[in-house]
Amino acid sequence: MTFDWLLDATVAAALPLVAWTVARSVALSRAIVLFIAFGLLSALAWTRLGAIDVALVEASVGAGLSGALVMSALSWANLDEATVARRSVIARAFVAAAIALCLGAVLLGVPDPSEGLLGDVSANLGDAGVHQPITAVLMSYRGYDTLFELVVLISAALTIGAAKSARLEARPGSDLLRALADALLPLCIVLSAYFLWRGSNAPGGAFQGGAVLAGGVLVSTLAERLRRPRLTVWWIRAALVLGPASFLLVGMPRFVEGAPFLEYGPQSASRAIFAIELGSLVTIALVLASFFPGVGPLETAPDASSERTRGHR
Amino acid sequence: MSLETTLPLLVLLTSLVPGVVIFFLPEKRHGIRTLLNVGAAVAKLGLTAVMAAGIAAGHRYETRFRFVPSADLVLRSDSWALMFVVLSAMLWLATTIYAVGYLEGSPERSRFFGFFSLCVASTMGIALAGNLVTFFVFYEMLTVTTYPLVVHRGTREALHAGDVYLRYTIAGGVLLLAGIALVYALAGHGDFTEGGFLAPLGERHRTPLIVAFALLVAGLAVKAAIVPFHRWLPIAMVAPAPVSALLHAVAVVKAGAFGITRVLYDVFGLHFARDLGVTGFLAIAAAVTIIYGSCAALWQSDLKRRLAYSTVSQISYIVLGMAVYGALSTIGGSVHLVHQGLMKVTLFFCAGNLAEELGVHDVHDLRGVARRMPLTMAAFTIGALGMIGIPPVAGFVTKWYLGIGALEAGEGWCVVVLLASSLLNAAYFLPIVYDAWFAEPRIVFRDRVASAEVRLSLLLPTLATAALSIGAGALAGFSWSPLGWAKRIASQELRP
Amino acid sequence: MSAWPAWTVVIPLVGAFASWLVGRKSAFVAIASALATVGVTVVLALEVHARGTVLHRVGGWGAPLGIELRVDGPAALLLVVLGIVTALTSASAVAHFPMGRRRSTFITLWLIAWAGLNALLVSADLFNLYVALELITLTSVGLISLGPSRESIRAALQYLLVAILGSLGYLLGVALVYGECATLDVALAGERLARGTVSSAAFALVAAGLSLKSGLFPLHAWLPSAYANAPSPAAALLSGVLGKAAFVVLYRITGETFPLVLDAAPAQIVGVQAGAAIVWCSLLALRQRRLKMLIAYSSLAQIGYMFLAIPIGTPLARAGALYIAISHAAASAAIFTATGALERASGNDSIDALPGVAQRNPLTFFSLAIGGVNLMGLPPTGGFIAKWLLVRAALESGQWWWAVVVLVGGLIAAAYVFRVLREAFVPAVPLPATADAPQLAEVVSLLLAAVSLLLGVSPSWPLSLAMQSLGEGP
Amino acid sequence: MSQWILYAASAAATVAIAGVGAFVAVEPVRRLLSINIAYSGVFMAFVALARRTTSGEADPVPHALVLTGIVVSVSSTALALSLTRRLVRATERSGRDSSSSPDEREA
Repeated sequence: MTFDWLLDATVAAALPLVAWTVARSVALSRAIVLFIAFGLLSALAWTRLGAIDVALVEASVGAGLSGALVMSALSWANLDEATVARRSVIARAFVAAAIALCLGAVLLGVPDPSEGLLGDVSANLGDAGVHQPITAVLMSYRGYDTLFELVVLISAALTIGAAKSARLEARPGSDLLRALADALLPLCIVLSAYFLWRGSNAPGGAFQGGAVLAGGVLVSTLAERLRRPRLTVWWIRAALVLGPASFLLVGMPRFVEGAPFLEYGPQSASRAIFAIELGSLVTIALVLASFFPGVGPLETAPDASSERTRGHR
Repeated sequence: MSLETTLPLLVLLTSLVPGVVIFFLPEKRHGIRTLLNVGAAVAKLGLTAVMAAGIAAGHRYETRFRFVPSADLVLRSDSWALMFVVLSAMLWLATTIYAVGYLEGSPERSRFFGFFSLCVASTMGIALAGNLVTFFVFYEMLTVTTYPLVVHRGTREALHAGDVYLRYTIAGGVLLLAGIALVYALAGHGDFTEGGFLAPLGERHRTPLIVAFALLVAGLAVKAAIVPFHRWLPIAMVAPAPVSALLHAVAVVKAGAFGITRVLYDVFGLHFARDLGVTGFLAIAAAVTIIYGSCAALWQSDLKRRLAYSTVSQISYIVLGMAVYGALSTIGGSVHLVHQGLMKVTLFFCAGNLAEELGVHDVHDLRGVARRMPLTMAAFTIGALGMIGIPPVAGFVTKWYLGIGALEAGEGWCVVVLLASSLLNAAYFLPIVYDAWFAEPRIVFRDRVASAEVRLSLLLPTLATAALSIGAGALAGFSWSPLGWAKRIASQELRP
Repeated sequence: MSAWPAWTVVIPLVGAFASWLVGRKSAFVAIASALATVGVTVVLALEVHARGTVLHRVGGWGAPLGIELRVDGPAALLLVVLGIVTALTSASAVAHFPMGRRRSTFITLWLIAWAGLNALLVSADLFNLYVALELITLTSVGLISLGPSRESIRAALQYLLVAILGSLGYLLGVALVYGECATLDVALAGERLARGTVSSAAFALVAAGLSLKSGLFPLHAWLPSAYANAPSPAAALLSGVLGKAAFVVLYRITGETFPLVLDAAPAQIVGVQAGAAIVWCSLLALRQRRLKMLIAYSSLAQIGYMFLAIPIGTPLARAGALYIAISHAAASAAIFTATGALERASGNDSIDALPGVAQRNPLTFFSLAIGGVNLMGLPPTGGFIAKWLLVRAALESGQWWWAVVVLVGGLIAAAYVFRVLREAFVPAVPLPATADAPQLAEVVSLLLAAVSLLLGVSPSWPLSLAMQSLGEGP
Repeated sequence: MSQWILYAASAAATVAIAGVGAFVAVEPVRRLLSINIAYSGVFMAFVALARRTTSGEADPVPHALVLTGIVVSVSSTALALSLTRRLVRATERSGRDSSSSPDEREA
């Protein structure tokens, strides 16, 4: 018990400290590494709080993907600009402390204990079509939110893709990477399928699966084992919107008949949710992969650099 | 959809619709534009005649739309509205014909006539407004639609005049809006009621009511050009003559004076306003304006500026008449609404004729001009005599009623003001008239090109309004004359 | 339970995907889905007008477990008017973007943004509102980044960073509300929230986040460059429609979730911010040399008018704020579309360059003028109705100083609007015959100006919707 | 002291520090880092609040909200980085040849 408490206290204290160091680091590279460390630390905190799903997504998407994205910024960010205002440290610390105190006081002023919506969630699990409460919330009770979340992803991808994607500056393309990719992609596919299947009764689901798949796609594209898909191909575009489209397609027949929007029906609920998760997984994987410059499927024109590297090889 | 409910709207639409249509007409379609303008003006005159006959026969006309909470958009014709409407309709016809001639060959006429019509439509709305909100809607529309007319020429001077005009009128509009909102907040409505509707609130809300009165009257005083809000009027003189005529005789300054009338009689009620102790201030402001305007006019050598200061002074006759308690001065004030319009429009037409035909702007250049343009100067003489108050021109009737009204109310000082103003009027008008007829020309006038002394489209409206100025005075005894109508109004408003 | 609220979201979303799949020839899909969406919103508004608040339980769960869509009178009014403005504005995009990738990206983003907006308007769930807000933010950023210059990208980035910072505050407030009352439903939370520290703090966080997102004084400096550097159709959409999203959320939750907090200090702080925004941003507008910057600052001042509903707090004030939102939507979209058209004709949007171009394109300038009159709050535009309601509400609630602020704001607005309008009367060297504004944009801006006029001339139907949830409707 | 209180306090401190950092930061990437950390703090608050149950089983709704929130914030992070990158490249390009307008080629 004391060990648990000590661990919790350490993690809880470390988080704001790391946050402070990130803000205070002079070198951007250092700030970025600390940022990734923060992500992993918070994943740890979430496992401690019993939020395994969240920890998984944070580790893969939050710390992992965001971290990688920010890391890639190091290759082009203008490091000279990275300045930290030195003078106002004390003032900032003071302001931050004041805000932290107020926020903390308010946060701790909420009623304790409180069941939240735990009871409602469990009571309706039978109708939801899945046994895992979080998947039930994500796909059934609040599936509407998830639909929009996918649309958010897609619109980000759309805007990123609207600018002609530039080539990645340093392209490894080594044999080692290709070998790694060959081994990794099937593994990722299997792993993501596993996450997806597991999601209905244990932590896991489309997001974790999608993140893993995105990683596989990413490595393979980098290693040029996977052709860069073009947006001019209609089925690539279709695959990108498969997630929200499957929400709409699955939800539509009963909605047209007069049932509420996104009501799947008690019999077909679990099948419907699985179909939606499958579609979402494709969308998530493609979109997440597309976030990386020069990798994603949002290349519209043949890129001069790929010819160059191929020739080099 | 009977005539009772649509007639006020039709009166409004006869200038609103042509205004909008004209904007979309190509610049070169002179024929259609003129036809539309004159046709609409004639149609409006016809409709107002129908309305006048109907009201004389005891009908009530009212158009009502749902608008904002506790304030409908109401257009209705009571006696006062009718007086203003008939005046505007008549002068619109005259001014339109005049403007068609005056602006012949100048650019941007679609824009000019479009805004001209909208301006008249706004005036109609002001006249027919049945509550404060409706009044304000059209009052502000008037501000916006007259601006393009003031800056029409686009010169640096015109743009400056436009800026000054806006600064005053928009600020005035803001004060007015504040006052109106205050009235609604206090009373819950703002429907014009004969004898006013605020009196029951007098006990509890004395101070807010005085504030509301001050805001309302200050806002309206800007357009009525009461000192110290008068400065825009002489500067706005740079506009083309028909615009000045419209601004001075019917639209803008009248809107202000008419608004003050409405506030005094139909919102506060003259009796209650006197109890609040606010009419005295208004009367003093009006008196100061009368004297100030007349004095300032003496020093102007530009004819239009002299006329402008004369307007400043004359409009306050209306306000003075309204502010002094008693039926006779109410009659004097309201009849001057019409009389001043007729006389001043005549004078501005004459100034326009002189400028257009001879290029003369300075009063000193007018010596001997009557030989070259006798009809124009005859009209000018009629207008000038009327302004001084010499019978049988209409101005005399006004001054007579104002004078005996002041005596009746025991406000003898007003008579002194009126006499002093008349002397000053004489001092700045008579020399012009005398020199024009009897002095030797100082400059060489251009030769006559057409058969008449000036284009007929300019001359005929001038003569017509001059004739009306005499008619209104000479035939004042009839019940359908402006005076007769004003008596009718006074008997309704000041019913014991 | 009615299906229409869900349809208002589904149709533009399906349209967005369809146009995305169709690719280059997406204009037809766009027109079809725009017409269908406007049609559905009108049907929905009629239903709300006839029967009162319309409810849809997504997934059939209902609050507090699921998400409810509830459309009351104000939401229905916003759905219709903002929908019409959105549809019209996007039509001018066809004139602005040549056929190609930018156009199809614009169309897809625009339809997604519309879906997000409708989702925001119909949603009665605090977290769903957050997701919808973020959807609108991301699509707005996408629309800005379609602009022509590096400045557009800089503006888009700045917009994004500030907007997500604002969402952060909102989300933290939502966390507090959920922690306090274990529900995310706006009305249910309102019933369970007691007056106290937690509810005040939650309101303060939510209000701070949303006012940051709206660009309320003093954190407004980031917004004008976004409006000024976005492509004109996007600028019209942003300042007219999408920029109001955060305010709409605040409007809804102050009514339903935080009615108790309204007379407390946070509401008065918002009021001071709003008043300062009206005066200060109007003054800044007066100083601009570029037309688009001027309108951008004036939009910020108009945001201030809307936020005045919070300190005044009466039903009349709320109706007035709503009316500002819809009339300004039409007016600023008209102005931005007209400006875009004039800019096309003259090559830049400097106020000094206006004289020549205004005389060549009188109708475009005419719609600009009507939009300007709306900004001043003068009749016969919707701006006057809104100003009247606000001034009257301020006086009736005894807080006359807000009335003074509104009126002073109107005065400054008149100063900067006429600074632009007077240029049309300055005689100028005639421009070459090619300097005509695109006709489509001209028509669109006229139609938008007509919407603003219509709102000013016939306000009774919109007002009856606006005041419906407040028990003053039919 | 129960576990959720520890983490809630930690969340408050994180949000405050990172929020101030985000406000003060000048450079976009740094601001982005701070904003991301602040979001993590908010998510932490949600997850901590979910832990107040008596049974020991956490309330799943905040967890689901956080999952959604993470994905949304990754989207905006990616978008922000992409924009920053375009900006840096455009600046470099216009630095190289000031004659051509930066993004013309993208049109």
